[in-house]
Order: sequence, then structure tokens, then C-alpha cells
Amino acid sequence: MTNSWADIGWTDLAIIMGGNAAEAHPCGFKWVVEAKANRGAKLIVVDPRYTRSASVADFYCPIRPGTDIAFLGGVINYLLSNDKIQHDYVKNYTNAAYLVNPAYGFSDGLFTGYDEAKRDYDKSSWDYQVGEDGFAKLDDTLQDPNCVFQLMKKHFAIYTPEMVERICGSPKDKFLKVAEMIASCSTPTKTMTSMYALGWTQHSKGSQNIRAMAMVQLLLGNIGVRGGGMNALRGHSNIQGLTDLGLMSNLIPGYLTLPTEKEPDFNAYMSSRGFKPLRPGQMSYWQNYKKFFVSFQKSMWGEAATAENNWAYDYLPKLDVTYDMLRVFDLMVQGKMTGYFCQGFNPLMTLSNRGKLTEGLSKLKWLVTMDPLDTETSRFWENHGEFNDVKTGDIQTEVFQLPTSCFAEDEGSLVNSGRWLQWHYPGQEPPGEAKLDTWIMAQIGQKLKALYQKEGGAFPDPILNLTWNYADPNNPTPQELAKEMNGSALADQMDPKDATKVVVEKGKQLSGFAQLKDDGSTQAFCWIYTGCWTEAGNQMARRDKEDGGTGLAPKWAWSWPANRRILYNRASSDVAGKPWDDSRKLVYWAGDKWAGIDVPDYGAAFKPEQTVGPFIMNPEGVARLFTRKMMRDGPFPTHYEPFEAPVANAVAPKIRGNPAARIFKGDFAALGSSDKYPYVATSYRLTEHFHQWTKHVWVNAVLQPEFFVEISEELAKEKGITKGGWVRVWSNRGSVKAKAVVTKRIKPLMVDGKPTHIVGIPQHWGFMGAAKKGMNPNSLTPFVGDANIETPEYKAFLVNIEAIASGPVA
Amino acid sequence: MANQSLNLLRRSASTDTPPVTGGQTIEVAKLIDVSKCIGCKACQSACLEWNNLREEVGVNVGVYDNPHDLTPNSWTLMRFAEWDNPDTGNFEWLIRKDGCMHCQDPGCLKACPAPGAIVQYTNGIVDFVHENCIGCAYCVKGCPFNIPRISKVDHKAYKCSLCSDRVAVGQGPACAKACPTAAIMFGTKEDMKKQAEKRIVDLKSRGYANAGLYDPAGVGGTHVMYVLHHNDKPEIYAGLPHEPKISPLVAAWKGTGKVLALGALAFAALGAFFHHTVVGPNKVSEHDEENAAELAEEGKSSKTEARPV
Amino acid sequence: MAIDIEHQPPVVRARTFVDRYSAFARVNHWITAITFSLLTLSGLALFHPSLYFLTALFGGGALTRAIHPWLGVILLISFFGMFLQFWRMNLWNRDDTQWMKQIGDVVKGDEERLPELDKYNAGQKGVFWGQALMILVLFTTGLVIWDQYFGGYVTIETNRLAALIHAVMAFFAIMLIIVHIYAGIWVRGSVASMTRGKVTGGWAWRHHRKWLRRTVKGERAPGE
Amino acid sequence: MIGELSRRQFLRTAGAGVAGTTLGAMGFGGAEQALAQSVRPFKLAKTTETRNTCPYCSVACGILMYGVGDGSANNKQAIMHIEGDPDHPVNRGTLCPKGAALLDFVHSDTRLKYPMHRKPGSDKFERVTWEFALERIARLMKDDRDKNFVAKSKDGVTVNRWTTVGFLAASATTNETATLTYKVVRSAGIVAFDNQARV
Repeated sequence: MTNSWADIGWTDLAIIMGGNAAEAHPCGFKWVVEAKANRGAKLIVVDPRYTRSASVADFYCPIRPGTDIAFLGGVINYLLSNDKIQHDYVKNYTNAAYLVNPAYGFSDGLFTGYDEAKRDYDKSSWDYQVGEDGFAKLDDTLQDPNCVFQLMKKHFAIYTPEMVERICGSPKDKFLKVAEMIASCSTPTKTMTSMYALGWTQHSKGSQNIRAMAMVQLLLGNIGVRGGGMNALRGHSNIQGLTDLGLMSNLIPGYLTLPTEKEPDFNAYMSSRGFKPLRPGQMSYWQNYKKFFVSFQKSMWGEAATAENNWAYDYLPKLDVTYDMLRVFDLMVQGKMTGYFCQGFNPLMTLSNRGKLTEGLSKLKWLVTMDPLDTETSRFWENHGEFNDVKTGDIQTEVFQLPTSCFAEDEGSLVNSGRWLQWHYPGQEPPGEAKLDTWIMAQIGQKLKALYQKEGGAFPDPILNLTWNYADPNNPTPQELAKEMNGSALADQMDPKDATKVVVEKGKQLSGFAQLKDDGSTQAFCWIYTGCWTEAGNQMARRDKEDGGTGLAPKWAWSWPANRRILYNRASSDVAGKPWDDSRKLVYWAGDKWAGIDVPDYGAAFKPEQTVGPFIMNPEGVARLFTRKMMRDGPFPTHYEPFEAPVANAVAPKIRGNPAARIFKGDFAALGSSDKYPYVATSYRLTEHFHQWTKHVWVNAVLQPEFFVEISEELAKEKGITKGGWVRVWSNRGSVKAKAVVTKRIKPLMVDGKPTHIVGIPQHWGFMGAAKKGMNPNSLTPFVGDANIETPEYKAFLVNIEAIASGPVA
Repeated sequence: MANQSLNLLRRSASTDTPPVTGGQTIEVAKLIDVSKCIGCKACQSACLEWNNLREEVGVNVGVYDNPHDLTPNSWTLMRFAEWDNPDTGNFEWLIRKDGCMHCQDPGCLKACPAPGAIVQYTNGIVDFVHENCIGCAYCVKGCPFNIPRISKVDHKAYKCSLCSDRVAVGQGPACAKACPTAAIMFGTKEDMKKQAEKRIVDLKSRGYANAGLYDPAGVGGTHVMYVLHHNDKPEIYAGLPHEPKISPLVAAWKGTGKVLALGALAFAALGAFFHHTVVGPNKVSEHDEENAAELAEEGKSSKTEARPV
Repeated sequence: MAIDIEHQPPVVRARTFVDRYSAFARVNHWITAITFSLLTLSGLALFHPSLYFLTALFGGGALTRAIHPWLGVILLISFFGMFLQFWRMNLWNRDDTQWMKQIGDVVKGDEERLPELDKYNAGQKGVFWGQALMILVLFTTGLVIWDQYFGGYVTIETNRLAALIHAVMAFFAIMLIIVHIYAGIWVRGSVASMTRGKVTGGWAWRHHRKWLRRTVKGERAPGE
Repeated sequence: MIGELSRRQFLRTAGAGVAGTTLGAMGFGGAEQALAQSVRPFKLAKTTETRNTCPYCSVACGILMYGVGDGSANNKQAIMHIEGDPDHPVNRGTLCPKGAALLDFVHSDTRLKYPMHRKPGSDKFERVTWEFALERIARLMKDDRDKNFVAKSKDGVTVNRWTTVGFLAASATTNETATLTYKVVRSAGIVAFDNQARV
């Protein structure tokens, strides 16, 4: 989220598209209801199903799964062709005026530089025209045919309301009503907030779905303002934290990245990271990359990381490819993986194409699960009839099931969607012999280290030299670890203005990432968290909720970065530093300094006349409508059909799926076509359940006991399916049996002139827990990931359906 | 453990009239704003947890309503109604939290034969006192909203208590506390009515011309009220009764007829007594006996003897 | 129930006795009577709060609620036994109409002016048929409101109707039984028919002369 | 742990039987008053209150966990009720159907209590000691790392990666757990490292 939960209460228009906030985040959604009740705000829901969010919406518009870019392209086209944009914002705070390399082009659904064999682009033309001074060229009149603004107009012109209706199945009048409501927020004093979640990410072009809306928000001037923003409603309680902390194949904490093997040494590594400003005087905050990186390396390896060994650069693994989950399971199937750890994760029930997952896990030599609950993954080898039809005796995987504590038993911090780090306390001890996750990880680390100390072996240095300064090496405390995340001074830190004055003494906690150094005199595990546990104590445990009703709660817990509650908040005021909307002041120029209710996302010393852009992380200082080379599948979003679609791509008929999305060979072969699988399926969560967890909870099992699929009355009639009867739903990859919920909430859509039926498949059930045993849409979903971040395409695929007499046999 | 209590307004099957207590009493109410409700069932969950209830894990029967009805263990339930609005052509998903309405004139209390099994506190809450309940299910018959359920385990009646144990210590009901969207609010009835007014203005501004407060006068008003977008048609909300009142059958059954009936029975017994007093016993005379004997003799000569039947 | 024991003066002549009820019929009657009484007590306990104290006789409210319907089952079976034995003798005839017309004489005990009667008079027949009908209705409506086993089979509105009818019927049934009991007390010698099974010839002569004549002749009416 | 006297602590006191004057405002006086009905005792009276965060979605609602036991040495604490934290600026005391049922997550029948081990081809889990499980896991890791560690790429670049063992991190563990996990996993050179962000 660029903003925070309670800030949604300050919006004028909430649009829920690519998510179902009422259902998935009820207590966050409350702020939409508050905005409606207290500000007269409106709510729009665009979704294939009439959801619980839609039940309280002012306007609902249906859409076919996987066609969001066409819809949003239509909105962009509407805004541009009706001149419903916030001009000052667009001109000054986005790259609309930037001139793009004339070699850049787009035709037949492809951008310049496509290589079909590699399914990838040569992105060299996707960039600005750069002058001899090294700065990007601009046309402030926005008239140059190569300026971003004009390219954008051209790119989105195809998405007329008629085209939107043809692709999305959204009736033209409804689409136009949505576009008109959105357009009403193009004035500086009206703000729209976008709330989305997996409904946008779980597509082969998920990242571009989000970009499309981000562009809408930039055109409306809604980023960096109260009641606005792009609000990704993260799924799990600390998935934000785990991502911040870099627990992914290619990340280092704080959104630094691992080196690739194309960067053999530290200089090569740094050459593509410390971004120089692309316009004069811009902040380009990533220029500080080295400070964050060196502080991280010092945090990891302490004394062993020296200037001489490039801060232990070689201790870090270098990637040839990204080892995301999809690739790892593909490698398992190929027999290339030996062992796998699943910590609080149940991939058998959550990753795509369950058949492939079972095959992969069966080929492992060993599997370790760590969970408070008895997961299906840990029992993937156990036969449960039709619910898990495996040949147990043939599976040679050795499995360890380690019992862990749950939230109620551990202490520490979680990062919510609004980037707040909140500290919590244990209320009881773990049951039986269950242990804290920290204890388990410490054991594994220490035992492995002991083996290397004793026996030597392959490159033991990073293991042996890993800092481990915990009072009890077998049981690091959350307090110790939190302080480590924050970072401390390894030498006295002097005031840059007065070399005799010590700002931070050696060994003391740092108070902000501005104190980080690239000379090895500071350490910080995660630079964006620096400030969370300072010499003033644990900032994450703060509990002063007073904020004068602004919803920012600046003294409650601690928010990264630098306790800032709304990102890009400098953009809430115009170039002169005057708030766009006086009733929603956020950060503004008070004549001599930047003032306001939030920590300015800006250099304190900048004056308005310096025209430093508000998007300080970008070398341009402005937000990017045209993303240059940052995205693998194009600098503008463009409509691609899902890999399994009922119709050909209306704007580029030859292209199947997202041409730059990664799909493995065997998985391509496993795709189904609309002649055999005529119905569009989409998977989702229900409010009664949380993921695969609450099926273990008696109460939630009561509230939604049994696996079902949802279909329209029309499809039910066509297929002879009765309400509450059993159905079989199958794709080219698998089959599930479910109860049928026949509802008016799903209606067939007219897509390209023909009625298209939608089958909704919730995912919550499995063969363990208190709820009825049930199947899972991941038996059906394709093994294809988003082009940029490899999120599987759970939200749009093809199935067939039939009525059956009875349910599965356990 | 603390022992809290609430002042009584009335008590089932009881001839005692609680004293009019001095001081001010405030009527409380729960306001269920259907237009804010997202049907998340947090209220059901909170109710089960607060009241330590254990409902059975059921099955799916093709709808979202689970359990499928109120039960002795499920005192509240989201009811989902799918409705195509004929006026706008739009589909509407009407979700209503069902449960005890805490009527000012409670039909259950009226029907209850067990003294003190159903009580109404001065704050308006209608509560079942289980140690007094005899499980006759008369409350089920008395209720105009079909709320109470009789346990198959202990044969006692159960329903929402409006969390009287929480209210007694100054907290609101568990469902109201949990409700994420403030679709359930709790406070004084007066405040809730004011809150409803605000909501109705907002709903009317959004095109719901018939938005209104459901506080049915037929049962003297309720301490659980609804804000409905279509207050002219409460029945579309999964059968919320239009102008509910205690059934005339119940009124007849439990009305003053009872006293008259008892009087009549007493009168009949008394009448008999006076008849006896006036007319005296209907005795067999010696003459009758002789006549009978004669007849018997005649019979004996012709046949044998009088035989028993 | 009061039992009227009459001490006869020394007899001048040998007194005749007529058998009126067999042991089976008597036991059947008293089971019915006791059950009816218990039903009345438990029913009234739940009928009006002022009589709720009667639940104490049954071990409290919940037990009263539980026992009452089972008593109803016993009553139904028991009464059915009586019904099978007595129904033919209770068929209406011309004498009964005449008897009814002279109800004033009946109340005054002026029986000589009445037609000779067979085993039962119209009043007794009324009690018989009235109870037969009302017990049936009470049982049926009782089943409907017997929540423990039959809850939920019919609509609540039907339930309410059943409860109302049950109460009304019970009222009439109790009324009728008051008449019945009083008649038994008032007409001296009647109780003996149900305690010892015999009545004196005089009793039969006075109240059921036609029956006596038949009996003397050894004639038996159908069903007797 | 919880320094200030919170509103709920006050309530706890109120609940403990001293009928606070505020209670009168709701229309009920003391318990002794004639013709008052005693209601079920407020079950949270005298329980211990611990602040936590709901482990489900990223709204991260504040919760209050009520435990039996007063924290004294010989008294083992167990959570008996969970409710929303009214002070929390986002959820303001509310909870969704999942959060409201957290108690049954904590006490779920399918919570794991002992380390279990399934031998290759076996059809059952067998209980093992932590020592056995951890020693064996470390051994399996080391054996594979020594065997499959890639120190240099085909082009001779130092890559120091270990690709044959993967680690899926969670989505609800604390930052502190994540930090420790990152350190152990990354220092071993593991690159098949992912979390639950995508599903």
C-alpha cells in the first residue's frame, strides 16, 4: 500500500478491482464503509462475480477474468480523450513529457525487440532520449509525437468502450458509468483509492494489471495524497515483512538484489545499481545503494566483510536464473532437487497444478515442514482416497514434520499492508514439544555450522563467519534480532558538519537509514527498517493512537521507511508546495520548511523552487507512465488474453497469453483449449476462511464447511445442475468434485458476441483439518507465471463442468 | 467470579410485578445496518466464541447460509437473499443478520409457562434464564420472528441474550464489537435511532427512496432494529416479517381467556356443590330395591339369575 | 375423588345386586381416571402461572413438561380400551332424546317421569362421546406441540393453532369430567359400580330400568 | 509488558464485582436489588490480557488474548478468549470471522505437538526426538551441499550457489524469525528461496 488502512477513510471514491476487500480484508474494508458514511464517498466494484464487496457498492460492473488491462486501457483512453486528467500533476510529477527513443514501437500486440524463441524482449529501445549532458530530454508542451504522453494516447486509443465490451464482456453503458465516476476524480480536490489484491497479481500479466491502474491514478493525480494511492492489500499478516526482508530467490533485505553471474565482481554489481539522476538536481535515492548493501554485508558477516574482500561479495550466491517456486517445482519434477523446506507454507494446496506438485515432492529425497498445523504438504505421501490419491509405498521421500509455535506463543513484529511494523507478545507456551521458529532455525544453522567446523566441506566460509552474537546461540531472542534488523554503529559516527561531534557512539543503535555508511562503519540487516529499534527503544511497540482523526496514527507502532505513513507524500502539494486540497493537507511547504502531518518523503533541505521531483527513488524524480526497461513484458500495459481463454486476443489475434510470460515446455503442452473447456474459471477466497489455515478452525469450518463451485442459473440450467448437487469440474490438468452453488451473482457475459459462462472456485479445503474434506482449484490451474514476478495464473483458466450423482470417496 | 445482575421489567409466567425502580433506566438497542453489512459472518463467529457454543460442521446445500438455520448453538445467522430489483433492473444481494429482536412486547415471554424462564430487563433485553426453562417450546410459538430453538441435548430454549453478561459490565454484545463495517452498532435505543436517521438520509441520497428503520410497532418496537434499503418490503430480506405482531392465536391462547377458563372450572365445581346442597343426593329408595327384587324373582323363575355383563 | 360409602340399615328383604362392570372394565376406568387427573394437574400447572406450583407434584417444571405428553399417550391407549368396550352401549336412541328434553327433571332427580333407560343415559353417553372426541383432539394437538419428538414437522402457525385448540379442548374435557365426577357422587350407588363392579337392583331399577329388565331376562345388547 | 492502566484493565476490575458507577448508566444497579435477575458472570473477569496481532491477513488487526492464570510461577497460562483491541487504529476492536475465531486456531485439534518422521516408502509418521530430527536434517543438508554446491559457473565466474535444496519461507512468521531464516538460508548459498507472496 502506498497509503495505509485508515487513510482509506479519506477517499471520495474507492474502486475495488482485482480484489475483494470486503471479503478478504473486512476490517480494512471498514474504512471504505466509513468514507461512504462520513464523506459521502462512492464505491465501485469491477469483478467477474457480484462479491461481498459489490453487495455494498454504489456501482457494480462485471468483467471477464483476465481482461483488466483492456478495461483499464479503456479508462485511460476515456480520461485522455475526454481530457479528464489532473494536468499540473501529470506534467510535473510524471514522465509524460519525457521523449522516448524513436526506435521504440508497438504493433500487432508486440513491442519492439521481441524474440519469439526466447519469449523475451531486447528492451534497448524502451528508453528515453538522453542528451549529451546525460539527462533525459523533455517536451513540456506534451506535443512531441515521441513524448510519453503522445505515445500513451496512441497506445490506448484502441480500447474504445466498444472494444472494452467486446473483450471484457462488461456492458458498454456500465463501463462508461465506471469511467465517468473515475474521471470525476481528476480534479485536485477529489481523490480515488485503488484497492486490489491477488485478483490482479495472479495473472500472466499481473504486474501490468497493477501498472495500468497506477497510470490511471497518476493521470488523476491520486498518488501521494490522502485518500488516494495504489493499495495492494497484502494477503498474509507478514508477507510484506518477508518480502521487505528479502526472503525470495533474488532479494537482499530492503529490496536490494542478489548479484547474477553476469556480475562477476563488486564493481560490475554496483554499476547497474547506484542510479544517477536522469534530470538535474533529482534526489535519485538509490544512489545510496552501496551504503545499504555494505551495511547489510557487515550485518551478515561482521569482521569477515572487509573493504579488501569487497565486503564479502563472494559470500553471496550469484544467480543464473530466478529460482521462484514454479521453477523449483519444475526442477523437482526433473529430479534436480534433493531437499526442500516448507516453513509455514503448504504448497501442495496452494501452488498451481497439484498433479505436478505431488510428482515433484515425490521425487525429493527429503522434505522438512515446519508448521503449527498438520498440513497436507507434510502428508502428501498419505493416501486419502480421491482427496489425495497417491501410491504411498512408491514415494521414497523422507519427511520431517516439525511442530512450531503459532502467533499466540511468540514475540516479535509483523508488517501490515500499510508497512506498519507492529510488535506482539506471547500469551501462552507452545503445546506439547512445539518450538519457536527462531529456535528451530537456530538449531538448523548451528548444527550445520558445527558439521562444517568438524568436517570442513564445500565453501564453508559464509556459514562459519555468519554473525551470531546472541546471548544464547541456540535461542536468539526476538529483541536481539529486531535490534539486528535495525542496525548499529560499528565505529563512532561523526557529525558530517562537525567532525569532532559524535552523533552515534560505537555499538549504539542507529536511528535512521540516513546514518548508514558504505565504509563498513555501520551495520543494518534491513536498511528500510532502520529506525524500528533505536536507542530510544522498541519503536514497533508504540501504542499512542492519537492522530487527530487523520488515520495516520504516527505514534502507533512504526512504519517503514522512516515512520512515513503515506509514500510519495510530497506529491500531495503542487510544485510550489501548496496542498492540492486544503481539506486534506498532508505535506506542504510552510515558507521555510516542509510541514504536515506525515514525515515528508522528500529532502528536508529542498526548496520548492529547486523543482526536485516527489518520486525521490526514481532517477527522474517523477513517476513513470512509461516504465522504460523495468518490466519484462513492455513499457506500457497491453491486453493479452490469459493463456487459457475462450476467445482469441481481439487486438492481436495471433498472440496466445502474455508473450513474455515464462512458461515451461511441458506446462505449455498442458494448456487446454476452449473447444474442450468452454467455461472460464477463476479461483478465490471466501471471507469465512483464511487460505488453507482456517479449515483447521472449528468455528470457520462451521461457517463454510464444504468445498463448492459457483455458477450462474443459466449455466446450471444448461448443464442440468441443481443447487446443492454434486458437480465435476475439470481442466486439462486435473479434475475436482464439488457441491454446486447456483447463484444470480454470477451471470453469463457477452464476449465478442457470444455468451461466456464463469465458474467460480474457492480455495480453502483439503484433506486435513476440521472442515469437510474437499478438493482445491489448484488441481485445475495452469503452471504459468506472471512475466515479471512469476505469480501463477490462478484467476483465469478454462474448465468444463457436469452434474454428477455423488461426491468423492475418501 | 463476579455476580452481575440486571433489573427486571417483567418475568414470564409470573404474577409478581417488578417494582418501578427509582432512577433512570436507559433502553439499549442493537442497530443492524443492512446497507453496511458485507455478510462476513464475523458476528456468527464472535457469538459462537463468546458464548462458548459448539455448532456442528455441516454441509453445503448450494447457498452461503451456514448453518442453514438458527439452532440452539447458533444464536445468530447471516441470511443471504438474492434479489433482482424490478425497479432498477439491478441485482441486489441482501444480507441480513438474523437473531432475537428483543421485542418490547415479547411473544416468547408471553407464551412461557415457566415462572422466570424468560425475563425482560429494564434496559429492554429479553433473556432466557435456563435454570427456570422447562423446554416446552411455547416460546417458539410465541415468537413472531421464529427465533428460539430447543436443544435436543438439555431440552432448554436458546437464543441471543444480547450478551447480557457483557452489557451488565458496560460492554456491547460480542457481535457488535466484532462487526468490521459497523453494520452492527450498540448503544441506547435513542442513540441508535438517531444513527439510523443519519443512515437513512445517506441511503436516500444514494437512490434508496424507501430506506427506513425497522422497529416494528406491532411488538411494541424492538431492541434490535434494522436499517433497510427497502423498508417497504422487509420480506425480501430472507423473510423478515412485514408488520410482525404476536399471533392472534397466541394472544387467544395466552390471553385473559385463561383466567376465565380457570374461573369457569371453579364455577362448575362450585355449581355441583350447590346443586347437591339444593337437590340433595339422588338416592335409591327401598321401594326401588323391592321392585328390582321382584323383577329379579320373575326373571329367576323364567331364567336363571341376573348375570354380570 | 370423594368416595361415597353408604351404610345400609338392616335389610328387610334380601337385596339384589346386579353386576355392572367387569374387573377389567373397572381397572381400565381407573387407569383412565388417574391418568386424566394427572394430566389435568400437570396440564393446569403449565396452563396458568398461579397453578405452576403443581409442577412440584411431578418433580419440577421440566419433568412436568416431559411427563405430561406421555400421560397423554397412556390416556389415549387406556381410553381406547374403554371405547372398545362401551361404544355400542353408548349409541344414541330415541329415549336419549326424550331424556334430554326432560333435562330439568334429570337435574331435579325426578327420574320417575323419565323414560326407562338402558345401560347408559344420555348424560353418560354425552360424557363418553365428548371425552372420546376431545381426547382424540387433545392427543393430536398434543403431538403437534410435543416439541421433543415432533418439533419442526409443521409450521409454527399450525403449532400455535394446535396449542390453542389443546388448551380449549382441555378446558372442555375438564368441565365434562367435573360433571362426570359430580354425577357419580350425586347419584348414590354409582361409585360402587366402578369400585366393586356391582350396583344394587334398586339402583338399576331407578336409573337404568331397561337395562335391568334385559339383564334379568338374560338378554345381552350388542357389545355388552 | 503492558505498562499503562488500560481501559480494559479497568473493566476487568469492574467485572471483578465492584459494580462500577458507570454500570448504573446502562440501567442496572447492584446485584442485591430486589427483583433483579442475575446474569451469567462476565467470563473475562480476572483473566490476564496479552496484546497480539491477528496472524491472518495484512490488515494486522490488534487483538487481545485473555488467558487463564495470573502469570504466577506455578500457574501455566492458557488462552481462553480472543477479542479485538479497541485501541488499535485500524480495526478499532473489530474482527472478521477468522479473527473472531482465533481461539480455535490456537487450540485446534490439528495443531502439531511433536516432531514426526516418515521413513521413505512408509505409510505413517513416527514420533521422533528433536535431537534426532535436527541432527538428521543438518546431516542431509551438509551431504547434499558438499555434493551439489556450485562454486564456479561454466564460464569460471565464482557463483557460490546451492541449487538442489530449496526453502519456502512463511507468510506469518515474525520479522525476527524471517531475519534468522534469511541468515541461515542465504549463508548456505541457497537460491531456491521463496515466500508466500504469490499465492
